[in-house]
Amino acid sequence: MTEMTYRDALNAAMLQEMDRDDSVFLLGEEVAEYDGAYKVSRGMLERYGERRVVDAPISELGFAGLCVGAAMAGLRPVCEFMTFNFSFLALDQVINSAAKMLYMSNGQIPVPIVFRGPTGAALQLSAQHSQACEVYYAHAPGVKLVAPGTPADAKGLLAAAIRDDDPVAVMEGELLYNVRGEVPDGEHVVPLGVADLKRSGGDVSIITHGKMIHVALQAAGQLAHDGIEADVLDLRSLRPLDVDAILATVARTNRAVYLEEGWPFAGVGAQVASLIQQEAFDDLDAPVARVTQADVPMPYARNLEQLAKPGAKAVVEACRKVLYLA
Amino acid sequence: MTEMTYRDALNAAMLQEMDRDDSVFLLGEEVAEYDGAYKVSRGMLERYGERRVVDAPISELGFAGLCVGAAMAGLRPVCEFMTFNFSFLALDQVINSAAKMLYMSNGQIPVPIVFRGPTGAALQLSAQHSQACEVYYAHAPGVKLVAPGTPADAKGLLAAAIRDDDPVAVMEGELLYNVRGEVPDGEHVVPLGVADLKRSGGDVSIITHGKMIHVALQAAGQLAHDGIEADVLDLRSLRPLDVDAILATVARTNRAVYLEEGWPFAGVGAQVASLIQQEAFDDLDAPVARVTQADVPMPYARNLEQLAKPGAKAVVEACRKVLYLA
Amino acid sequence: MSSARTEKGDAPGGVAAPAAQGGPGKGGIAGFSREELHGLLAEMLLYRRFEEKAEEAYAIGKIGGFCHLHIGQEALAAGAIGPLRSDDQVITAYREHTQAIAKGISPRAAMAELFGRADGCSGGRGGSMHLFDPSVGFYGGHGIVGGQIPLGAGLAWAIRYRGGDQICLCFMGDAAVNQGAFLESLNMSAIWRLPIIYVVENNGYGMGTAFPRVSVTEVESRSGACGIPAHTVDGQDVLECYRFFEALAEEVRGGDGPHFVNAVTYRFRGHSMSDPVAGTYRSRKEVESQTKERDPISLLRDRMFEAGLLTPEELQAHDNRAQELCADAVDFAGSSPTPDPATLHDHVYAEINDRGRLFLDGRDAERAATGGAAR
Amino acid sequence: MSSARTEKGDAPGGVAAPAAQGGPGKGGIAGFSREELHGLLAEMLLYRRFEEKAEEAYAIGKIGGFCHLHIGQEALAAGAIGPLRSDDQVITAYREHTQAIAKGISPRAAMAELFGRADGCSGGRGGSMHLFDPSVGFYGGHGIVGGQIPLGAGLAWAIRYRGGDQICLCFMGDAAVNQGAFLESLNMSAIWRLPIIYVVENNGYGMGTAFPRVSVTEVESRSGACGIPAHTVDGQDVLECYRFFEALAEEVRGGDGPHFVNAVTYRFRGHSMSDPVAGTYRSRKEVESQTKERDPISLLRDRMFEAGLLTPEELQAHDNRAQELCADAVDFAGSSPTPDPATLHDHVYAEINDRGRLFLDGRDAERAATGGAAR
Ligand SMILES: Cc1ncc(C[n+]2csc(CCOP(=O)(O)OP(=O)(O)O)c2C)c(N)n1
Ligand SMILES: Cc1ncc(C[n+]2csc(CCOP(=O)(O)OP(=O)(O)O)c2C)c(N)n1
Ligand SMILES: [Mg+2]
Ligand SMILES: [Mg+2]
Repeated sequence: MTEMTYRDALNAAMLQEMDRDDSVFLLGEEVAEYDGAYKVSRGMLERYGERRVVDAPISELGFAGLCVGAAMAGLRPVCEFMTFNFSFLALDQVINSAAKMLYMSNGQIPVPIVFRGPTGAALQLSAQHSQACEVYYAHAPGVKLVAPGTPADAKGLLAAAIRDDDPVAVMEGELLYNVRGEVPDGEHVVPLGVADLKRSGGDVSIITHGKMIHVALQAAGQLAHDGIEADVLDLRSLRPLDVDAILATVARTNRAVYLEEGWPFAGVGAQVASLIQQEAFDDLDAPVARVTQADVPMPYARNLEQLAKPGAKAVVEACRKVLYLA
Repeated sequence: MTEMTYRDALNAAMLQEMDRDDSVFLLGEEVAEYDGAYKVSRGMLERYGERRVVDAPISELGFAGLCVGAAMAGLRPVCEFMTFNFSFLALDQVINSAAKMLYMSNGQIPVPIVFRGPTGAALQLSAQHSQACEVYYAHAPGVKLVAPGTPADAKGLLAAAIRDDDPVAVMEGELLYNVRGEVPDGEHVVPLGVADLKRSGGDVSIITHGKMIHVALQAAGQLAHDGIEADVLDLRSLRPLDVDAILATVARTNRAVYLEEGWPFAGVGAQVASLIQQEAFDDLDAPVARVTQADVPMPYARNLEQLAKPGAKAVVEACRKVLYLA
Repeated sequence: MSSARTEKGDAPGGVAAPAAQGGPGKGGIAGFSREELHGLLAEMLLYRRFEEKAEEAYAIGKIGGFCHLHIGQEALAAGAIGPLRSDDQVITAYREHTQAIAKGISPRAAMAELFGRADGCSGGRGGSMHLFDPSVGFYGGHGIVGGQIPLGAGLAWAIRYRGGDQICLCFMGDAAVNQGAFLESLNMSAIWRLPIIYVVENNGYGMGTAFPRVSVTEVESRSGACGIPAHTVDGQDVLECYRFFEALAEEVRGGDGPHFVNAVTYRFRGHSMSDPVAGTYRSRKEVESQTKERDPISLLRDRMFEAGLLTPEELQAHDNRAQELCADAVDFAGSSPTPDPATLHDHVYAEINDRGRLFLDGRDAERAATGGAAR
Repeated sequence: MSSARTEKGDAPGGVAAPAAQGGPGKGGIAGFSREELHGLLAEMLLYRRFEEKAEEAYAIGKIGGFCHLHIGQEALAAGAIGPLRSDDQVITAYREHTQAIAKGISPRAAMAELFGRADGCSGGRGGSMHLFDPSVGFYGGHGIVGGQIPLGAGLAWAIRYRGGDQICLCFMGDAAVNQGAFLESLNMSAIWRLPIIYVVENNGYGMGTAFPRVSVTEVESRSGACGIPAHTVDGQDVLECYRFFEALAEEVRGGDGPHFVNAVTYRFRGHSMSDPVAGTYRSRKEVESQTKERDPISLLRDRMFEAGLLTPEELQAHDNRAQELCADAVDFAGSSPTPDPATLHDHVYAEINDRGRLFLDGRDAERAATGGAAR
């Protein structure tokens, strides 16, 4: 184990995979000479050269499509979006090419590509730069999606994503890049589709993914002061979805809150709530509650932004509500 | 009342609105000289001339953005996507410009635009041409979304969408264009946000939208043979969402099935199921069931396509299941 | 020449298309030997008959969905793909039946795909717009206008990345040059000097829109902005096309970077089977004069007649062979089984993990309940 | 000249910038009168001081998020926007503070927006990248590279649709010409002959990427593909810019269709406040020589000195005035209230219908429960 930042853990995963497989390359805006807009690819140009670490023009649709094409030919591109906000421009290639290619070709053309970059809000970046993009990717069959919340998961999930033969979106968090944590040395791969119980409580289940696990843990800490012990289940992977783990925590607590950074309408929490009530109806002592971003584009002003973002307080309230303590 | 096709009803709505307001214009691929790929704009070029009925190059991102810009300047564009499948290319302008502009500008710049065209599958058009696109639009605050299922609603909802000062996506159905029905003569406007109980039963609620209402009614007919009377609630509008109507039918039947054309992960049905269990938990005698497209890209082969599409049989089964008859 | 078919076609027999003989044999035209000329004629006849069979089958409901015929544009399939190596790559839009055949997909596998059958080159999942066979270097068949352009750049990227000497040929329609993906892809190809030839099959229309209505410049002026050399060829003259692409392919193979070709052609049918051949957007007269005067097959045939290199009997023999092959393809397609319903969820994902649910439609849950593996 | 500010600025006072006097007064330079020259100098000083204040405020956390300074590029705000009519329209990217001020947003309203305050020109909702005031013809402030390009075409479309004689000026960075939206928008502008001038503020870099690394052609060669005339101007020479845009605006206003301008400039600071001024992508030496030799303010100042049209005292007076205005703007911003939390859901929608729930976060339900209207 070594303590390192989430940023360095992602870097370590790319090094791990690029060292072992020459077909892996990194392409995106500013990833090479500039070491990445968020320095995730620091040192990679020097290590692998221009052939494998490539600065792209600001052409999201084009370079995402180019990477998909390279993957169709059997390479394993890691396509970095400076942030997923910009990937709306590329969504046609993600959905219509990457996600559907294997199926349309009857299994002849796998697309082993990784799309990665930060999703969701950082600090005061305003509406166009602060959007959680999970739903736009997870809705379509053919894409897998992971959202690591810790340095260890960042390394392990990105490595697994690169090795996977399907398109995998790896959604990171700008505000996570500086978070430090213990990361296993040497080869570290976290299989897709396995949730992680980040805290074991038993009174109520806070289910979440990505950077929100930190908010969930904070809320759980606050609840503990009042003698309420929460499970915090980090899905880590949205597709495949670890349904067994979801059902297990709900079976134990009979109460669930889904916390996510994104908007409510047809959010990830809608899917999870729909699934829980479908498959664990009799386990539920209260409706599944949801905590999301306010249903507004992200405002710039600090006070409004804080209000719009889902915070520990809202999670605590939701937990109390499903415990009928509110 | 006049009997007409859904196609002609849409045409009538555009005529109604373009006659009364010079700031309304229609722009899209093949809408003018060719009368529309699906002939929805038949005769409009002749009636309004090239200024107001405009053939666009195949540049979805560009022409959607151009229409948004025109709306920022106070015009009321009707921006036709030949099908919404192609609008993935334009999604950046829909989400990052149209949906967020009013908010970012603090209310100074409304974007009174309509995006319209068919969504979802027709017959054997294969994966890239057969996708239900509702979620990609409804997820983002700032956009409204309607999905008319009948000729009368097509006229009334499109008219309301054009008059609305916000971006409204009007999602039609290629397979609906030839459907005939009674349409009110003269000015006809159906307010957004008002669901319509297309069938009143009382035993179970089938909730749906768009072209799936016909499948729902078919299923309800089959259920009636077995003495089961279903409510069929047509949401018509996904944003605003008529929550009162949803809760009312569930309060009456205590059992709900959401039927949609799209994929399951974070689909519209996930949102509605999540909402019902949240707000009508105690009304529910069974978990809300969902019927969706199979979680696969749409296959071409007729037999596979039939299997992938949600049909009356699956709806009947889901209804029986929530009635504990299966 | 036309080596793709004889090398890679798995149709029974295959058109007799002898390999290029390098330079004009005696009695040839414009440097093509008699055998080469016959080969090209036979190829184009095959394409024509194939499309006519598709047209028939569509009319009686054997083929569904959208079906875009290449009739009138065959010289580009024969003349641009013909000179390629079997390990070169082709990617294109949805008007691709004959291009797929030219690259080596058998008429049988192509027709079975149009019929939506299990023996189709995409197992019946793709249909007319999505023919695939990477084993012969054919990468589809794409339905989003312009969508294949960045993908083509990616195929070329992979060639360069691996240090290969293959090239990628990326077709598009004239209307596709107005898609942003066009600019982005050409620019990337230029800065990275990718081994790719972009070919616009400039048939003058995108559906019902004449090109000059959506562009004030000519097609050939579109690539210069990115620094990619442009060329214009007569897309109805298969001999011109063949020699041109043969030479250009070698230049690009040799490291000359991307090139752009405006191939002037004409669409003899409606945009798709559901669209009229003529209408407000183009006159019947225009179509008639084009089909009469600019049919690539007639043009070659007449030149061969004039040069005394073709007899009516030989022509008939080629046509009979083409018709046989296509009739056989239809028979094959008609008797191929429909895809197994149990495979509905196959090939959504290549890798099925041990844990977690990939499908949210209840399929995984069902499998688990019935005792199968999680999936 | 610089009429935008004096006509529309609501800052107390405003820079003394007399209206253009049409032709060279005696003692002018290159056809500009003494008053005009002083007006331009004063404007540019204002822009510079404004950005420096923003820089300071950012450093102490008064401004958050991304903040992209225009320092070094001021001649384009003064020289391209200055000649516009007040009812002409400007739209641009995120490096837009000085452009907003040039078009008539007061330094107060701009600074308050950077501070995220209620009196900001976007009510504190937009921030640095999203300044708006349609009442002065300023349509933002857009954060997606290239996103404003089709929007600008739409503004121009609306002008033409209504038969107006305004024009739209659409700015972008050099890196934006690689976005597909660029091609699509230029092409549409050309076919519909829209009254728009596209201006590339070619500062040589997109973040840390030098333009030649992402293009094999020069910026000015990008519009020809769509048939739009291209021009190159020295973006550091405010006089050249002013005369050029003055003339071009009238041509476009007169129905000449779209034009494209490559304005060569330089970014004196890092890409945004969080980025280094120099680094692996450009040398400190390069930056130093540019700031020393190509500062648009120094260039004008020195010419005026040389021509005897400016005294050190006058310069100081202009600068004092600029500093006063900016200090006032900072004071104003600092004392403006933060936005009212109760307005969080305001302006998501313009029209609130009578029925149905627009917000799915419980807000509507809450309102209903507390007895308010559905919303
Ligand atoms: C992005 C997108 N927009 C629209 C369509 C509908 N469409 C299919 S083909 C076509 C015309 C394309 O014309 P062109 O590129 O010239 O090719 P051709 O059909 O002439 O071979 C259109 C508009 C589509 N498939 N994709
Ligand atoms: C679509 C998109 N991709 C990436 C970014 C991140 N980004 C912001 S500015 C920028 C560089 C733009 O450079 P240029 O257009 O030359 O403008 P300049 O900053 O030099 O004024 C990048 C890559 C973005 N905002 N939008
Ligand atoms: Mg064409
Ligand atoms: Mg720049």
